[in-house]
Amino acid sequence: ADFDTVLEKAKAEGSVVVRVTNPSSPETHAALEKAFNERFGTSIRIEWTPQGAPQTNARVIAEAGGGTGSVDLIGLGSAEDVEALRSRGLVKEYPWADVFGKELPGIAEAVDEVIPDLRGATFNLLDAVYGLGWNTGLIKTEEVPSTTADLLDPKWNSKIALNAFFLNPLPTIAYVIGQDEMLDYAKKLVENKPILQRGSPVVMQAVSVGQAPLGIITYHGAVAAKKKGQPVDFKLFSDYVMVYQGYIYVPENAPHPNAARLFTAWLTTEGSKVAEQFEAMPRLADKDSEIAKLVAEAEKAGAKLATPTSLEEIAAQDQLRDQLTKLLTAGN
Amino acid sequence: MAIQTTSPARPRPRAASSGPSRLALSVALLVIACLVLGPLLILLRTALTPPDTFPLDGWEFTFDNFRTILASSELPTLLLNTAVYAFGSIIIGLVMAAWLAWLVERTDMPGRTFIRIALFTWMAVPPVILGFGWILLINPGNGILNALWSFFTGEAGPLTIYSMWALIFITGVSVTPTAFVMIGGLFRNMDPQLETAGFVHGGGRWAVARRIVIPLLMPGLLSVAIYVFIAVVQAFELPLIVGLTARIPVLSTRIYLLSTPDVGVPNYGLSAAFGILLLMIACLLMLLYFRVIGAGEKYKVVTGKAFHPRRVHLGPWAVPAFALSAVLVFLMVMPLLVLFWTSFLRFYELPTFDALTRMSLDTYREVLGRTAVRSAILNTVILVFVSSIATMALASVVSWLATRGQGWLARALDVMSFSPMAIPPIVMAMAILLLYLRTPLYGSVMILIIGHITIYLAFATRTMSSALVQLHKELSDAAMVCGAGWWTTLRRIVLPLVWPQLLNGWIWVLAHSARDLTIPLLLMTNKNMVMSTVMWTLWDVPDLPGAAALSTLLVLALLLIVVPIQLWIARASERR
Amino acid sequence: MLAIEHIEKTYAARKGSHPVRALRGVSFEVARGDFFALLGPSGCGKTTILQSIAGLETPDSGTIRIGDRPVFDAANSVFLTASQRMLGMVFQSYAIWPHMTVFDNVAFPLVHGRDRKPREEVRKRVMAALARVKLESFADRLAPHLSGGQQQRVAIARAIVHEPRLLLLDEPLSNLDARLRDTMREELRQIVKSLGITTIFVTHDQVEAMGMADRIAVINQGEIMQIGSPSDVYFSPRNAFVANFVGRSNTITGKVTSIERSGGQTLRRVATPIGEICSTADSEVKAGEKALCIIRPQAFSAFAAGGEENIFEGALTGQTFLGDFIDATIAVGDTQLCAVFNSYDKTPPGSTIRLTVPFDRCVIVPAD
Amino acid sequence: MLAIEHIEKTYAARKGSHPVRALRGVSFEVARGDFFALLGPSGCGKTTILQSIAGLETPDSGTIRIGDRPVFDAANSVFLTASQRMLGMVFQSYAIWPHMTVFDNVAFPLVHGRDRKPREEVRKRVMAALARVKLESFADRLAPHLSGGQQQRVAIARAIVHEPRLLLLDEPLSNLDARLRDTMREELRQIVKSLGITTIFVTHDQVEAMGMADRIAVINQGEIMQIGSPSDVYFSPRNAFVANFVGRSNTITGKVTSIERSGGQTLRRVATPIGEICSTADSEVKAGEKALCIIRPQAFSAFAAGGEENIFEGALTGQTFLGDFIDATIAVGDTQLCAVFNSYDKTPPGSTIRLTVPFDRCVIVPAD
Ligand SMILES: Nc1ncnc2c1ncn2[C@@H]1O[C@H](COP(=O)(O)OP(=O)(O)OP(=O)(O)O)[C@@H](O)[C@H]1O
Ligand SMILES: Nc1ncnc2c1ncn2[C@@H]1O[C@H](COP(=O)(O)OP(=O)(O)OP(=O)(O)O)[C@@H](O)[C@H]1O
Ligand SMILES: [Mg+2]
Ligand SMILES: [Mg+2]
Repeated sequence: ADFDTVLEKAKAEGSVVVRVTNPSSPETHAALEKAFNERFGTSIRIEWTPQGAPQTNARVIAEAGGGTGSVDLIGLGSAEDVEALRSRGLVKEYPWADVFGKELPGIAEAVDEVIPDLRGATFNLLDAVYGLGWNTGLIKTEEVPSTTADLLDPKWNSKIALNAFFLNPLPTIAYVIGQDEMLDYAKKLVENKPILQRGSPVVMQAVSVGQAPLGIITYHGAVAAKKKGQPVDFKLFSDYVMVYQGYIYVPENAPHPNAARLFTAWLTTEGSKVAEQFEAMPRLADKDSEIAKLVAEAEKAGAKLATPTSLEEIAAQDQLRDQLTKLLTAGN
Repeated sequence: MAIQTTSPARPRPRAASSGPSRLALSVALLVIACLVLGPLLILLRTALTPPDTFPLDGWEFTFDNFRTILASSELPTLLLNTAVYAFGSIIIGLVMAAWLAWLVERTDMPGRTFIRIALFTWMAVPPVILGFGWILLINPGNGILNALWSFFTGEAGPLTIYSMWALIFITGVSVTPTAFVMIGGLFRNMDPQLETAGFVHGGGRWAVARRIVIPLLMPGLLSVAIYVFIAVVQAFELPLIVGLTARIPVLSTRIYLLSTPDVGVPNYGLSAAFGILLLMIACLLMLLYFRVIGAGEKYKVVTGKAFHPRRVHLGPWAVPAFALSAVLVFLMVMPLLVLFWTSFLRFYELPTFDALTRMSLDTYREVLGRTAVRSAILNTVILVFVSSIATMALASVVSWLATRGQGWLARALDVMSFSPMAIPPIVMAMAILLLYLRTPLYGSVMILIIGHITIYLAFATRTMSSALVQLHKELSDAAMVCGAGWWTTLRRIVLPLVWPQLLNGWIWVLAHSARDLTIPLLLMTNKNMVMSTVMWTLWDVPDLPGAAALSTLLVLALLLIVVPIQLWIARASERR
Repeated sequence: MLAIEHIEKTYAARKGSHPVRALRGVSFEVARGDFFALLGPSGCGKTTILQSIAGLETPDSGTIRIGDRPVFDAANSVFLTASQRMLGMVFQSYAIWPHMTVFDNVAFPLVHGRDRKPREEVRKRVMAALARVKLESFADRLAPHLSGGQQQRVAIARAIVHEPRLLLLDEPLSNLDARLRDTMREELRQIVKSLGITTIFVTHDQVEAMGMADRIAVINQGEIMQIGSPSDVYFSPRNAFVANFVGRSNTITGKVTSIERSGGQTLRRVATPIGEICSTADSEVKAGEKALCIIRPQAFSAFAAGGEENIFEGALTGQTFLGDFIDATIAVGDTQLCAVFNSYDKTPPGSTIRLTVPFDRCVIVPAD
Repeated sequence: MLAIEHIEKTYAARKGSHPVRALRGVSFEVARGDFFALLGPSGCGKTTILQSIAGLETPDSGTIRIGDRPVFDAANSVFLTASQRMLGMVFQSYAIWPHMTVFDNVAFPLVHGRDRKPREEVRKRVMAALARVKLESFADRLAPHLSGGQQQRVAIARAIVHEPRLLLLDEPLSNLDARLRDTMREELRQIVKSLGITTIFVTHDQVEAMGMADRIAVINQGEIMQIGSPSDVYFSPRNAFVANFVGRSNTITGKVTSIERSGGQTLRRVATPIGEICSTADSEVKAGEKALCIIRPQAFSAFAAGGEENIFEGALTGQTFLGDFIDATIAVGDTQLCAVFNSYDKTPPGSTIRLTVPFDRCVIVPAD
């Protein structure tokens, strides 16, 4: 396949069904669609629907079983999400650089940003960089703890909002310190009676409305909140910088595969810049971005980057997660 | 006169029955089976698949999922918590609903219609969002009520949402409208002479309530208890946001967290296994129900003889009764008010005079400006009307056949229509996806409609059959003797007698269909977006004011339907 | 024991109907231990009166006293609830609780009423009450599995089991067969009399009212027409309504021509289409006024016994065999008179019949 | 028109109760246009028979034919539903629909039944039916806002409005006053006769049964005791039950001492505690057998008319005034005999009474 055939077919296909959680605002969506079509001289409709990768995956798998497909682009998923489809042959490696390299020079680099096991199958659209968020109305900046260990201080008893799904992103620490240590830490943390919320966005919300003065939140979430004027601030921990890559990927049963690939290639290279203008799309690979600088700074100060680097590593954490879930639902 | 003796061995003529014909029963059974059997089979199949695989992925079977659930060392704690939680909230819900229903349906309390309307208003708001309203109200940090308390006393507020009590109370309150719908109509139809006969013979209020009213309402009370029990045991929303932090884990949260992770493929098998266990409990409860209800004659309180509906004259108690009910209803509506407040802000702030100046309609403008919203409105309207009408129509026929028919066919009908209740929503959504994937329905609003009919059938049949059990057989017999067929009898005699019950049930299904997330979320395409999915996307960003504004709009839309209907019901009942 | 003063009740108008004035100033008193019957046509307000006494309807005005205590007083907003009034009642619709057995239904007043009894006592009393209504063997049957008459008897047993001070009976025997009704009538009267229970009894059956009641109130359209002992009401009806309602009557319109006093008796002569009718019964009708002559079918004696009698002659035009008697129609001139014959008498149709009525059996009431 | 053959019905045992054999092989036939009454004590199975005919209960065995068509046949599993049988029915519990107005209740069979009528026709017919039961002015009233008797009349109107071929009436007049009952009786009989509607009528009131029915079936405990014309049943009861149930009777136990034939008549002599009683009525009792002598209170004539008569003498021990007659008890030896006196007769208690009974008024039935 070469670029021109893809473009031609994409034009014929006419639309892309996109299921991604970020970018999320309608303005961003409109701007992206416009910029994309101007770039390639097409009139492809981008049908945005925000939906998490696990749900979309489930659906795509079911549809594949039934021989149909209705989704072109899935995101933002974790490595597991991509792997769930890849292991079923529903996401395959694609010669992105060969096809789009000429037209979109950044593509080869983008392909390589992904953990090695998944290269060619997916792109990293956004890095979820986690740090500590706090409600500026409830807590003074000086008082905000700075390490993950500080969270164990009884002072913060019942004051930290955390993700109920195995305390995400804290398990990433295990990549640095090992699972047993991590579990130990988690046990102590749970003793401190965190406020558990259903998912990271709600943790963000809990901090923002003052339900909890502290919480582990994402950088991009904090930026969006601040932009709206919410009393939230954000900083990285000085011991660990927890990062999850956010992937987008095109399933094999996509109804508009060419348009989807074209759009994906564009989005990960040029498109993300367009999106940046409307909302935070942090990528550590983008060394000039504010977050990249922040992380670099923290790393210089001794923080360790806690992020998975291979599928194997991730799979090894399954046990840990189950244990964490049981820890959270064990009662006292 | 030669009297021939009948030997007991001789087969009884079975065709003979004054109830609906076997044909009608069989057809109804077939329709229900079409709707229900598919999901049930998929549930069973899924429960037996290994973790990490997909329903229908392969032919490998395992009991691992059951083992995971049942072998956990914390199972006793989980079960105990679950039991306390479920029974606590059922009791609160039932008591509040019964109290309100009695006042509203059987007394001359002023403001009855207001109470009735208020009870329905917040039905259209998804529990996650309503639960967040509660968090904003009584979280120990800066809950509004706590803030108020410290404002006046200078001390930290005493309330905390993170406790068993709060969890039970909130859940109890959230099931109250459901319970109200199920038992309100029963009160209304009961022949007051039965009660007054108790008073005349010296029974006090309590004796009459305990020995006469409550036993006579048994079908309704049991129906609602069974329904609410399964619903509460299965629902994870409130236990998750309240119970987890409070360290009161219940079964549903654990299963939910284990089976529906943030990343990767959900563990359907585990959910389904949980569903199977629930289904078994549900069947047991239904058997219990049949045993208790047994001879339906016991509950036939709507008779065609000297039936004089009249209201209890509260006299001096009218005002206190209203005040108490209004307080109860206010308690229930409070989280909604908080959401209402939030919807006028750019982001949530404690209600202060200062914040008052920042109120605007921006959020509404923004929410309504979304392109998705517009098509979602139309889809939602289609979805909620079609599915609620279809559900109630099907449920009416089915429960009439089930209450009037005899033998196993009728019971099978009853159990079958209840069984979808036990299927966890994510499994149900998946089942519907798998079942209708290859049909032209897939991707359209129709598939959501079918999903909702399946889900809400349980509620609707429970509601309708407990109402229909009350009708004395002779009322429909009289119509049959006049030459009317069973359909005419149903339409002209039976349904009009339970009309308010039917309408209330209809509003309930309508509201729940508008707020349900699971089915639309998994089956969402660009063509069948509905309001609840839009709301979810707002919630997930998170955009609290946006979600609040959308909730408010949903509530207002629901009021547009509830108010005229309740006014009409009120007028119709004044005629009686 | 029971005093009702001027109660009024209007059922408010509802859509599609007018207000109904069910009671128009009803007053009466019942002495302790009396057996008082309310007799009146369908829809005259009997049930409404009973329900007002029981506290199940609220009259618009008036007072009701039970014992020395006002239980209802519209002017002073006194209202005792039904359960405070200590009554027994049989409802026209029975109001048997369908979810209970016969035994539980009957036991209710003893178990949950004001005057609770120990278990053994309850059992004894309930079985005694069931025996009185001949339902001992039905104690464990679920109430809806009874026939209509059996349900009615359960209602009776429930009303008497706790020996209430005031017993209200709304057509308690309407679904019983004649023989059972006879027995129940005796039973009821005997229980009530032996325990000194005051009883108000609503019935449409004059035989019942006559046979049981100490006093009868005849009601029409929410007003009391006459109160008196059974024979008062029967023999001296105050108006044509009472005469016709309590037993049947031949009502003959006429005009009082003269009033004569002779031998301590007052003799009224009335000119009627079938000839002059003389009456020595008490009456208030004045000479020259229009009047109705009331003669009961039973008042005729077929054979003249000599003495002061009106005599008519006519042809037998119709006969209906009604079991214990034959209902006969006799044409006297243009007027059809009604008489009863013994069932065993066989009189050929068309025969000429001579009807004799003693003067004191003709009652003269004002025409209105 | 209607033929019932050997139907049986046992209500299955439920928790805490035994099975109830409600019908034990009931058979009878009713000719087209006949007015047939079922008479029997409370709980004898009358309602069950009616419901079986209507198709609302399923007998365990037997057949029921309406017209030429079997509507129920246990052996061949034939069962027509109630709506296919084209009936009119008054339920013992009225079964008035509480959510409808009186008009709508009555209009139902015309609007939703087998034989639908145009609007105008419906209105006319309904109003006519309401007029027959004297409820024209209540047409727009909601059914529960009626008195008990009024509701019963609505039920009657509903049953006759569509002139069904078979009319089933379950105690249709039980809540009506005597006068209204008389009128309704006439009305009903007239409607039914003029339209040739076959009618089955359940009643506990023998006057009603006698006055209206062409034939009567007397039922006891699920079995038919006797079927016959009113006078058959009254004058020639086949057993003591019928004699006592249809009107009251004095039943005197004795033994037939001789049977003589004289002048085309059979004379039975029965030795009884109150002396020898002679009877010329038909009977099957043989000489030497135990027998019951049945004498109705009305059979006594106080004056000897000469001729063939049994004569008893006794003392008047009790009198109950029942309006149209006086119930008198006379002690003849140790036996209490019951007689009726005219209400206007005043007999002092204790007086000696001479009771005369013509031979043909004494019925002899086998003792059992
Ligand atoms: N559903 C039932 N279950 C059990 N027994 C019943 C049921 N219905 C009636 N019976 C019994 O069957 C017998 C006949 O009942 P049915 O109603 O036919 O009597 P009935 O002759 O109409 O009496 P009544 O004059 O009192 O109405 C009664 O003894 C009654 O107790
Ligand atoms: N709830 C009501 N609303 C309006 N009118 C009513 C209501 N109840 C009774 N009535 C009317 O009031 C009048 C008296 O009714 P009530 O029930 O006292 O009559 P009743 O004397 O008991 O008659 P019956 O012998 O037929 O039972 C009737 O004309 C009836 O139609
Ligand atoms: Mg009445
Ligand atoms: Mg009956």
